[in-house]
Amino acid sequence: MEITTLILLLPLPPLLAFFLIVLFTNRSRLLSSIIGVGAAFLSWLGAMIVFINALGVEEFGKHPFELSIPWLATGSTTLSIGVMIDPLSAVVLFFVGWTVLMIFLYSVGYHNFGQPKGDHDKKGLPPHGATVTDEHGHSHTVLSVEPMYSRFFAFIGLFAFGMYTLVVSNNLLTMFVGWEVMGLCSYLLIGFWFQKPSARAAAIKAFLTTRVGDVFMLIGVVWLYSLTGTLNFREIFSHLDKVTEVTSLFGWSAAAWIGILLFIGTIGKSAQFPLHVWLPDAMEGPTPVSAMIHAATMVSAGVYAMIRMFPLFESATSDGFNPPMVMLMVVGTFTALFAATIAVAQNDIKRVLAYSTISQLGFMLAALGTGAYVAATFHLVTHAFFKALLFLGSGSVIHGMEHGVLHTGNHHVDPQDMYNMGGLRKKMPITFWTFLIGGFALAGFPLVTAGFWSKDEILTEALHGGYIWVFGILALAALMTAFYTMRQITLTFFGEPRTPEAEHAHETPWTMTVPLMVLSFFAITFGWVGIPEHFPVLGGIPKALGFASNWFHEFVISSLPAGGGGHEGLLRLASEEAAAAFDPIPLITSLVVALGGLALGWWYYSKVTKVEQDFFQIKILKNKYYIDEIYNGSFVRLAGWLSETFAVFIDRQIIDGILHAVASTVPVIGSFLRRTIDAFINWIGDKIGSGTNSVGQEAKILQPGKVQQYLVATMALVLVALLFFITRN
Amino acid sequence: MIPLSWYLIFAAALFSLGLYGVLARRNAVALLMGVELMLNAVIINLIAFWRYIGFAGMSGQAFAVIVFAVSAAEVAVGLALVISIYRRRNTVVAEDIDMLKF
Amino acid sequence: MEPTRVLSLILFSPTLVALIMAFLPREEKTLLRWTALLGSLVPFGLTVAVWFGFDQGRAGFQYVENYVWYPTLNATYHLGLDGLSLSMVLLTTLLTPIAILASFNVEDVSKAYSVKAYMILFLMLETGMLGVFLSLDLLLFFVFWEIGLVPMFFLINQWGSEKGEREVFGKMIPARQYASYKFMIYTMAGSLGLLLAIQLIGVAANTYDLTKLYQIWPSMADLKVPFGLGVGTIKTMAFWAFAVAFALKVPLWPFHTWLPDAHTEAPTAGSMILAGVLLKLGAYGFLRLVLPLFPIESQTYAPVLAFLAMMAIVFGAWAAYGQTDFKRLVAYSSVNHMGFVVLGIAAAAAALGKGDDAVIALNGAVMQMFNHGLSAAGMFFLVGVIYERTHTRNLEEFGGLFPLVPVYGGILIFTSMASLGLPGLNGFISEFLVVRGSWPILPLYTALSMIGLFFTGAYILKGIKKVLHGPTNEKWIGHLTEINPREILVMAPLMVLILWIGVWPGWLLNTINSAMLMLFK
Amino acid sequence: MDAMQFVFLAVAAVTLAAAFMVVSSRSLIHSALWLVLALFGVGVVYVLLNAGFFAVAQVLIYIGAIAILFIFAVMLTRKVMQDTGPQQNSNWWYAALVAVGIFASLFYMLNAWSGFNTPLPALANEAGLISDLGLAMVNTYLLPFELASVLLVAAMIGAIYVSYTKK
Repeated sequence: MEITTLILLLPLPPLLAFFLIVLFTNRSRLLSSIIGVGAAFLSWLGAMIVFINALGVEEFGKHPFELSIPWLATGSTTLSIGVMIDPLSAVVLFFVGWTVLMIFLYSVGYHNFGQPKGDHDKKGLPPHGATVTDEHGHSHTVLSVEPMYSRFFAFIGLFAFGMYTLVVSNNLLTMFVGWEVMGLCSYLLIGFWFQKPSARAAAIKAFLTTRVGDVFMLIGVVWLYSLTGTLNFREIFSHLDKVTEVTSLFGWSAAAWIGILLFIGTIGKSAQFPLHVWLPDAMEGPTPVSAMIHAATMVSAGVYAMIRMFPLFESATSDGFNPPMVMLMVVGTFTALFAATIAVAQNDIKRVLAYSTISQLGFMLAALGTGAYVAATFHLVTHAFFKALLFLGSGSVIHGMEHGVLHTGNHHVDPQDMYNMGGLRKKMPITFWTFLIGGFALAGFPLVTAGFWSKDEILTEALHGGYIWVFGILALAALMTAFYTMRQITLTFFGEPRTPEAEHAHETPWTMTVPLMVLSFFAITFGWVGIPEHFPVLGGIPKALGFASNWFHEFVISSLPAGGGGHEGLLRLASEEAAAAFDPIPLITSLVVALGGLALGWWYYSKVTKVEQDFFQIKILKNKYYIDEIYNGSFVRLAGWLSETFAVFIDRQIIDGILHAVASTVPVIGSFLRRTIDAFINWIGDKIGSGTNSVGQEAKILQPGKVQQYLVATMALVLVALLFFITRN
Repeated sequence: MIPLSWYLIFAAALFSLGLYGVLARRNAVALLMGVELMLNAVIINLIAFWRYIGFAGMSGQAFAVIVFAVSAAEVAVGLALVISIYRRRNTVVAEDIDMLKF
Repeated sequence: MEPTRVLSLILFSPTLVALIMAFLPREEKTLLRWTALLGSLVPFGLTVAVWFGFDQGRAGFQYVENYVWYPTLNATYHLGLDGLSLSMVLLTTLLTPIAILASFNVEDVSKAYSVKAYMILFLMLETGMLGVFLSLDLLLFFVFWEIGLVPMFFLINQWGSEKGEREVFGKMIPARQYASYKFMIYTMAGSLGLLLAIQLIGVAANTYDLTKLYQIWPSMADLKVPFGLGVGTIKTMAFWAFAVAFALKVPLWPFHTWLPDAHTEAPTAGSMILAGVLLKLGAYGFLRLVLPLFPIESQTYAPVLAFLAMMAIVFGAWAAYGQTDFKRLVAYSSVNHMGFVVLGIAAAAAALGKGDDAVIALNGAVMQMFNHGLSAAGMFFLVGVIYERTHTRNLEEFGGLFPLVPVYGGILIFTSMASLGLPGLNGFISEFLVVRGSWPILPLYTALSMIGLFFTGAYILKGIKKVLHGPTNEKWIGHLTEINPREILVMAPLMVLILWIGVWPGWLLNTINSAMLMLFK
Repeated sequence: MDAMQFVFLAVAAVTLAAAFMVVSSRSLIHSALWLVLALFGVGVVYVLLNAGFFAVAQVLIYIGAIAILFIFAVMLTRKVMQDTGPQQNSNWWYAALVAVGIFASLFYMLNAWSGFNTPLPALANEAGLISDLGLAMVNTYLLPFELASVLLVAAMIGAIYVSYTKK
């Protein structure tokens, strides 16, 4: 099989699984999960084959795997779509393959496969647990299987299809298709427990908030298409002059505006300020979904799209000013700090991670804004691994806690509140160790974890680019990251159990712990492929072992069409990045913020046992700077007024009012005519009518109704006619 | 040697007798018999003309066949109507069937 | 050589079936329904045959039939197909059997307005609609244009929803009566100008034949002008007469208020055909008559059209979002979606014959016509399905029905997503093409239309939220039954096409594209 | 007066007499029987005119079917129409006048026609007459012939429908 055919087939197994489950196997839990996980496995297998093949190609960036087919007839031209794997998409494919497979496997355990059916479980609500009686006659409550188990696998199958499509696309259009399919899936999955009003609202919020961005992105795509006549990435990048030469509003080039429009799409999808509000609410969905949305797929997709379109951003420079890049940098940097501050004050274990994700995505975008193409990619990949790990780990914790809740039967205890936990390290050792690895990776624990290497690279690049303020803010954000991570770990796993539920928590089944272990492997090792060449001691190890030093950098950078577009900026960037020499300042900063933050967190929260003692329960942070309230008060209410009052008023009162007024003149005219002219005409008509009537009355005697009389008359007439003819001759 | 005139006069006489039957009989069935006589007169005319004038072609006979069919149809429908009226109104007197009067 | 009378056969076979049905007894409802269904499959089969026999590469009209009709007026019975009309004919002949199948549960409302009458009216309606798409003669076009109104009037007036009243002139009248009169009178008012303009053209050019008019009329410089008006003025007036008539039908803001009433009050299948095909007549009129006959005027007034289209998109979406009546919500979505059609047409008008942008916009517009036909028909049907079971359309009275009717829910979400324009389903292709085509030509209006695109998402999700999601409304438990096989059979072809066009639009788009290239390049 | 003329005159006299009885007989059954005789006489006239097919058809269709039909009809409707009452309606007298007048004027008109006394042309080939008719029926006069059959079917259905009583 041609490798391009394989790439083309990559997204299909999950899609097929979706249709199979929806149409045929939705009644069988076993079959559905086998199909779902099997499809994820097939795609994973394909992804790995493609990835390994990609590693074997010399100068892969210049000769990517690509396949195009004509799709849409557009006037005299045709729009082609197709698939492409270049170094960038290869590494993305790598982490997507792994995380997706792990999330699928994890879902089997998370949704309690093999457990009994709950007595009162309803479709559209989380399972409440089932009462079982063991062989000794004791009845107790255990976790019950998710009532919509099969449907879940169908949905995440479609989700995986969306992500694979997005990654393997060679053009913006199919990328947008994957992007939107994921949007739909996130809507369906966040609203998975749709009977909960909060889940329903969160689903709609997610879809609509991202749609704000999508609408702008659509304009960006369309504009790009109309200027270059193609949506194929490589073709766009070789025709960038067509975009940069056009001047638009404010004298900025079209490239700048298109970049900004596309970036607004990413703001929505990757939950950057000010469109970040949907992501924390998206925690209403089941945990594997959160992992899907946050790590493996959706939010990564936004950043991936930005990295993908990087040459376009780069080309937007005019007079030394690059509007979209600056916007990337400002929004990213601000979001990184902004979200980190909120994360500190959250008590819901998943919400902390949600804000952490927003913050980390801000890191990537800021990095991209400073031109650190590889650093952003690197952080994207490592973040995907450790954030998936953390989400799945938190799901495991919640699952363990739910076990405790069922045991005590006290359903008022929120199994997601960290202040209800504590001391879980003994109850759930595997979860603890893997969560610790993920947390340390997120905090950037030096040397060992992947997060350290990628974050360090971002800081280095920021400093090198001369953006001191970016460097400073990001460093502060990194400090807070380490702090709230340690806060989370401490509150959850250390100390003594603060509730009886935590005391009865339980380790989760192997289908959940195995993915945790696999992901923690990558959360550590994946950082090692990107150790900078000039890093003291460690930088030389790969070379000594016979590998390319800083392999990741060399591999990914070749995705950029260096010289291909003939654009100086790119050339400068590529050479500069390669030559980034070692600088101790960022390294020391990373060390300080990571270790300092972790230490601070440990020092402070090992003493805190009650929520009242927590200094960081600051009202404004806890309420997320009241942004939801502001939006509800302004945009949502405005939309409601516009639609429910204004539009309906215009239709019903103004337009229909005019219509009715016009229509009402007709009866007026009509009745006037009826009284005047019609009266006269009627008089004549009546006379004619009555005259006819009286004549008829007289003449009716001629109509006896007897056939033979008629016939006699007829024949008499015939006779007369005959006689007439006779006499005429 | 019979001249054409004989046949024509014969037919005219038959026709007039039939006509009288149609015009004068009270019973609807008898009325239909009169119609039959008239139709027969017509057929005699057609065949006579064919024999004497249009002998080369078959038009006369063809027309006669059509008239046969028409008369058969007429009798069938006519008698059916008579029976039907008889069932509903219990009469076969043509004069009594005068619902169409003013 | 192509068979020459196949178009007449397509056009009149529904009428023939209706004639046959006129002789069937009124009591045999099952027989009547099946006769109508099988009869309406005949034109569909013929259309599919024509589709495969159609030569995309050939310029001009195919399967042409041309006979003299009124020699004194120079009016002809002239039928013909190109890619544009072919796709619309396919849509019509496809939707009619589906709508008839959807109305298998219609019952007699009175002795005169029986199932028999219903089915006959439906078939007559099909002939009317097909006639508009097939005729190549202005007078013939007008005749069929008006014929379509009559059956629809009776369908709404007699089989419309039973509940609801509207206050007019201080009196309360049944809502379906209000809606049917509004529909009829409003459209007739628009047709008046159309008829006058057609007469004017016919008298001036001494022919009603479109193929000839395409050559003569746009460049005609000396008219026998009454009242000493200039040629330009007359042409502008004729242009507006055409445009208003078609805008009413599309419907374009602010002529749209008949639509929510008519759609809401019409019987389910009636709404399906109204939204699916009747609205397309207006857009088709723009494409077939306005753009080719009035290229200069179209270009001059394209911004006005674009403005109105933008208003239709935005206000349609807002108004849809503001509804509490499920069917009204879907009805306003038609205003919203058809706005995109007109936006594409306006963009093409502004840049007619100047490169690919206009052609792409037109492609998008025609695709949108087809796609909206599928998804709106599906949506109306689904609303009908739930209305029939619950006897309410009020969104507040539903809620959490998904666990009760999972299959229905899945189908509803699927169709809603098509309507929302989810990539991978048909709506996206056409919206993308329209936006792609109009952005370089009319950037401001396109950008403002995006507000409407956003609210499209909002109202669709509102519909799903209120019907399927949320806590289950206890009163429907045990009363709400799942969608039945016949209803699934109605939706199946629509859903297959929605997905098929979304994934592989080429089979349809190539035909449209080549037609647009020939017509407007 | 040759033999043929004699035969003709005899037959005509019988036929006309029978026809007269048809329209004047008080008993309808008698009328019907007289009708049979009259029709038979007409059949003989066909023979004289060398139209053998029609003679046969006359016997088969008129006498065999139609006349029998009449007899049935008469029997079915006997109850209300006894032979006792007047069989002619009140204006039979005008009817007679009209009939006689028509006959007279017809006779007068025919007399004025030049071809009135056309002599009998010789028969060219007697054998082919019926087959000629058959060929003409399926060639030249196919359409009228088919129409006649349609008419008969329609009449049959109509007759059944009209006389059918719903239970």
